[in-house]
Amino acid sequence: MIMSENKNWTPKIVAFCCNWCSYAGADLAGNNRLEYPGNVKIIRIPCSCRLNPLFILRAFQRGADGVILCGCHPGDCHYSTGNYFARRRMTLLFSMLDFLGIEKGRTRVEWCSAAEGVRFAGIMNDFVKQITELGECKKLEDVRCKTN
Amino acid sequence: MERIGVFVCHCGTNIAGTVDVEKVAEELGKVDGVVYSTHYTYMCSSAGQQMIEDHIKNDKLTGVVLCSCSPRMHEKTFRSCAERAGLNPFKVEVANIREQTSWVMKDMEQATEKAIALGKAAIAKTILDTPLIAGETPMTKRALVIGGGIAGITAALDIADAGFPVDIVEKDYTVGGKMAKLDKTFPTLDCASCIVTPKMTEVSQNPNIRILSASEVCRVSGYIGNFEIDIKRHPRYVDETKCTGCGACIEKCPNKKVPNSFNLGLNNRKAIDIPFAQAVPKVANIDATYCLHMKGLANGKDNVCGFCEKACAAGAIKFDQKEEIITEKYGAIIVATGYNPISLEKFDEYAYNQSPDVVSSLEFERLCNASGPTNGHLLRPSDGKEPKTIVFVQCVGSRCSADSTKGHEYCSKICCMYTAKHAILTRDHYPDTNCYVFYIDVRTPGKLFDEFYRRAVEQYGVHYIKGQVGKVTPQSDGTLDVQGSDLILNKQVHIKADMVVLAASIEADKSARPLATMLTTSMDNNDFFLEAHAKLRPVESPTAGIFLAGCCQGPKDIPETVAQSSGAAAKAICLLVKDKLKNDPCTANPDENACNGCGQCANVCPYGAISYIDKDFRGPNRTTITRHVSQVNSAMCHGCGACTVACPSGAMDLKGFSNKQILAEVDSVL
Amino acid sequence: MTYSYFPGCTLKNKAIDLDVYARKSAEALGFTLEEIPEWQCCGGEYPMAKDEIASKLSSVRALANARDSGHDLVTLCSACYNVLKQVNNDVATDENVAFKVNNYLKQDEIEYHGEAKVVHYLEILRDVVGWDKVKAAVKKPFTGKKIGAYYGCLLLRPGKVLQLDDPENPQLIEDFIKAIGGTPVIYAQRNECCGAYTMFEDESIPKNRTKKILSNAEDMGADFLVTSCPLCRYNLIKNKGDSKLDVIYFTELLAEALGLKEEK
Amino acid sequence: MEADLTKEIILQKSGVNPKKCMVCGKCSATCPNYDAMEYHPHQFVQMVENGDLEPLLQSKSIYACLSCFACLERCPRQVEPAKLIDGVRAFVEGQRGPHRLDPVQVPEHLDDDMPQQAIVSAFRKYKR
Repeated sequence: MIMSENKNWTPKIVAFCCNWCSYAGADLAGNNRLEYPGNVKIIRIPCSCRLNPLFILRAFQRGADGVILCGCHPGDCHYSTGNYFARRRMTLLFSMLDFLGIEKGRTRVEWCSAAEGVRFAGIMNDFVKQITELGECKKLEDVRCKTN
Repeated sequence: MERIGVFVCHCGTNIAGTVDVEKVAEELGKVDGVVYSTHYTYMCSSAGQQMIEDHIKNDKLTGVVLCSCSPRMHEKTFRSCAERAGLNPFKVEVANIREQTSWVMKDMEQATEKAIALGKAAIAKTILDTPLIAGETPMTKRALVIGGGIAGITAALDIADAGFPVDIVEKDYTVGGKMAKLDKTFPTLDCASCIVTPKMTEVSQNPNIRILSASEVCRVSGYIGNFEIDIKRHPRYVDETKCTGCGACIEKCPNKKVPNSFNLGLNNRKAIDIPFAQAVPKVANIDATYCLHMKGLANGKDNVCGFCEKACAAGAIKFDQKEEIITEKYGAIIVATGYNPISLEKFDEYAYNQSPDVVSSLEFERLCNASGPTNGHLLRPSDGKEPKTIVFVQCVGSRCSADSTKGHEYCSKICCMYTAKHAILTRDHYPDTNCYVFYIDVRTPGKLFDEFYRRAVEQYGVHYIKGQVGKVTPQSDGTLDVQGSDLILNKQVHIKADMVVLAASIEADKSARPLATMLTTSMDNNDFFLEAHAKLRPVESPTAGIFLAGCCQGPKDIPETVAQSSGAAAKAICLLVKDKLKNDPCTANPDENACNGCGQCANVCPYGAISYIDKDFRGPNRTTITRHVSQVNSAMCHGCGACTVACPSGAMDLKGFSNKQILAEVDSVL
Repeated sequence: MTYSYFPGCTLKNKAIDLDVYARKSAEALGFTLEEIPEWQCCGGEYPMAKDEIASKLSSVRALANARDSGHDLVTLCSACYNVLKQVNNDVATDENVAFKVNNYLKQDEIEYHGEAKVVHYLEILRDVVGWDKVKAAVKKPFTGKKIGAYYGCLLLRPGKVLQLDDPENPQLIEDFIKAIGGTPVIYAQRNECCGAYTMFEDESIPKNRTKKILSNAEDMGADFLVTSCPLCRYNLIKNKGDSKLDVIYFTELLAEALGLKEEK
Repeated sequence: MEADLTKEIILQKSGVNPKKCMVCGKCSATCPNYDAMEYHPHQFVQMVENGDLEPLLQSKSIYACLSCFACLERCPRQVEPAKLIDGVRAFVEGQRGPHRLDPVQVPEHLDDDMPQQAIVSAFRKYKR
């Protein structure tokens, strides 16, 4: 386990949530006042298949420590097949990231329905814990991306 | 230069209790492009909305960012508020600082930090927002129903009742479908003809409905509201407009040896015939492969037979009728292509090919039907004698494993019930005929269904045997040795039967897959049409403007079919009442200059919204270059964005969620 | 057209008719059967257990031999056909079996991965010669004879592997009967097992099975039966009891129809 | 030997997954030698799945299978009961000391017309 030298360090996490299931699941977590850390910043996309792998690379370049994609459960996609595309694309991307030295634990795909507030908060707590244990991610950080 | 206004909502204490709203407004006010930033107790209140409107006007805002509750809650509210103030509604973004910030945290410092980050992301996105205008497409106020069974009939009647013209395309010579062939219906045992034929008549008399029988859809173009369909009208060699259905021609026709497809080949018809007495349209048709005159014509003789032509007082016989293609425009399409029983060729352990007394359930239905080949007397096809022992076999071709080469994986749903019906009817009319039913499970979920099955056992004394039939051996005396297993008694049994009735699996009509390809709509592995959402949109196909009714979507019984058909009709009516269709402007948008026409985007599009055109571009030195480029039909696009990621050249983008916008959001939250 | 030929244990001995008439008819119909060298018995019964490797080796050797000769491997006996084709399928589709088999074969410096094609003699008549050509070559047709095809179990099943014909509604031997001028009699028990494998275990089993098959065929009006399996033929004749039905190899009928029988 | 291990060996040998069985009884309906068996094809599948193996290992039913593949062909779920019965038989033969069919017993079964095939296959079925 790598512990950060910076005592005040907390992980930076980007969560991409599809509009129909997981974003609504996140709202439900809020409605039920289920806590998860503020490190998680949610970005709304219409469907998990909208997630261009470049967005994830950009997040790591900007200094994110973990990126998670949440979509509808397989078979429940609002657009029928979007989450299947997302799953395949992410499988490829994650193995490439692993090759680049970004640990597999820093990226994740989760399915979460609009009714699964508890699950959403659980996933986020777990993911934040996992990233905290993995420590800071500097491998892809690129100052050029941070200054513009 | 963008001029953004930021409005931070307290939501009473819901937000302000955890988030330092004052600080959020202050920090966001410093962001480049923000010209005004404030906070207020309730932004969604009329006072709050008025405040936003005023600032849009007074500060000449080009974009508005709300830091408030979830966009799923009030995005619409604030967008219409902006529209009232003359700002394009798509220049409004909402940062979710309630459900996803104040409500999931207790620490004020952290919550404030997160609220600021989300606010910055929303600002970054708003700056890159382009004003979007929802496009409009005109609506063709006419519906097409493909298939004229009970599903198609019900849907057509409902749509016609709402005042819209409907065309029914039916590939058979009459509407009515499978239901018109049935004898009785479960669990009420009311006569199928008595309930379906009045519906058929209604269809034929409704001024809003046109029946195109002996016809098939052969080309589809267009999209929701504006489908253009080519319909192939097969020749029936009888002028539909002149034929009165009197039947004089049939009487005179000398060729009696034509397999009667309406009776599933159980008896013969004449070369010219009307499918059955209540057929709609009640028009004769000539089977060209059997008609003596037509065969003569093929051999260069035009003087053979021709008795029908002479007999027809209306002059309706048209030996020279040709196939014809008509093109029509429709706003909505209802698919109701129905089902067929699986071919029993491959299941010859039941000796279906060896003995005429081994029949499918649908054939049994005809044998019981008063308009069938035996006039409703249950007689064996081989020798016309009353059967004394009948064995029913369930699940023939249903519930097979996925790697099976013969059958289908699904349960056909209706066989348990119609077999109970067949056994009850048999025992009711012929009390000394024994009925045995071999079953794997008896599946009777439905109103009064299990009661019906129990009645077969308890009141009518039908013998239910838990097990299957392994071999049927026809004997020379006309009986059938049925070898089966009785799993409860742990015995192999042999039943000397007079008839065996096979509950053949339901399968999608063969025309369904080519039709789905034409309609660019999805199918499952079993060739059943896929619904847009299994639970919430069960009567719509994923392709806009196409609706599903009946067994084309999966096995179902008559009440379910009728319910789904009315549902599909209601959905179609919702569409047809509109004069214009407003589209969601957040659709995919290809950059023609960057597109290389590779086809990846069309491959992943679930809606068939992407097509390609050859377009001229200006090349160097005043040349013209023709390139193959992608085009998105915004009326069909649902805005999922699958294509944007598939595009290798980055030419495809999504309005409202563009690559630049999402990247800007990523940059701002980190 | 030349084929590699695997006669099998019985055809050189007790079922010599099946072999001799097949060769004669083949020549008359324009193809040659070339017996593969040093063939060993296929084992008579397909070893179903996944870990029975050694008992598949003799089949694999014959298959490798046929592959090296460059011809398809023809069999006449239903059992040989069944065993060779199933073993061939195992080696071609089951990596584990292929690995272990090739381990054994290393000693003989052979490597085999299911490249050979196994065909039945009847398949050649159907797919290569064609029934029309057979019909044209017939000199003494079996006109008026009602002949029942007895497929038994080994020629058709498992259908997924053998793919010779529809296992429940086969037409192959019926078409053969039509080609030699006879009238095929369809009877349901034609593709049910005669039980001969259990003759050492319990003699009543093959007896009962035979009775069922013959009485069904007789009941449906057959004058005699035709088969390609020596074991079925032996069993059906031995246990026929008071049935009048004779059981004849298909090659014998073919030779007779082609007018070659006397030349034996 | 532990019942679990025996079950595992039999499943491995046969390559059969008895969980695929939907208990329709088609195998037992189709079996041409049903009456000669104490335990029937569908029971083999269920008993192996339940680990109820001892009765099967003791039963003569394992030699009553004709290897005719009828159940295997007609099973709608592709369970292939024949392979399972043969798996049990092969297991029993593997555990047995002497051969079930002693070569010295063979001549008493022979007659002039018996094809070699019969003897060869008998040895295959009853050997170790």
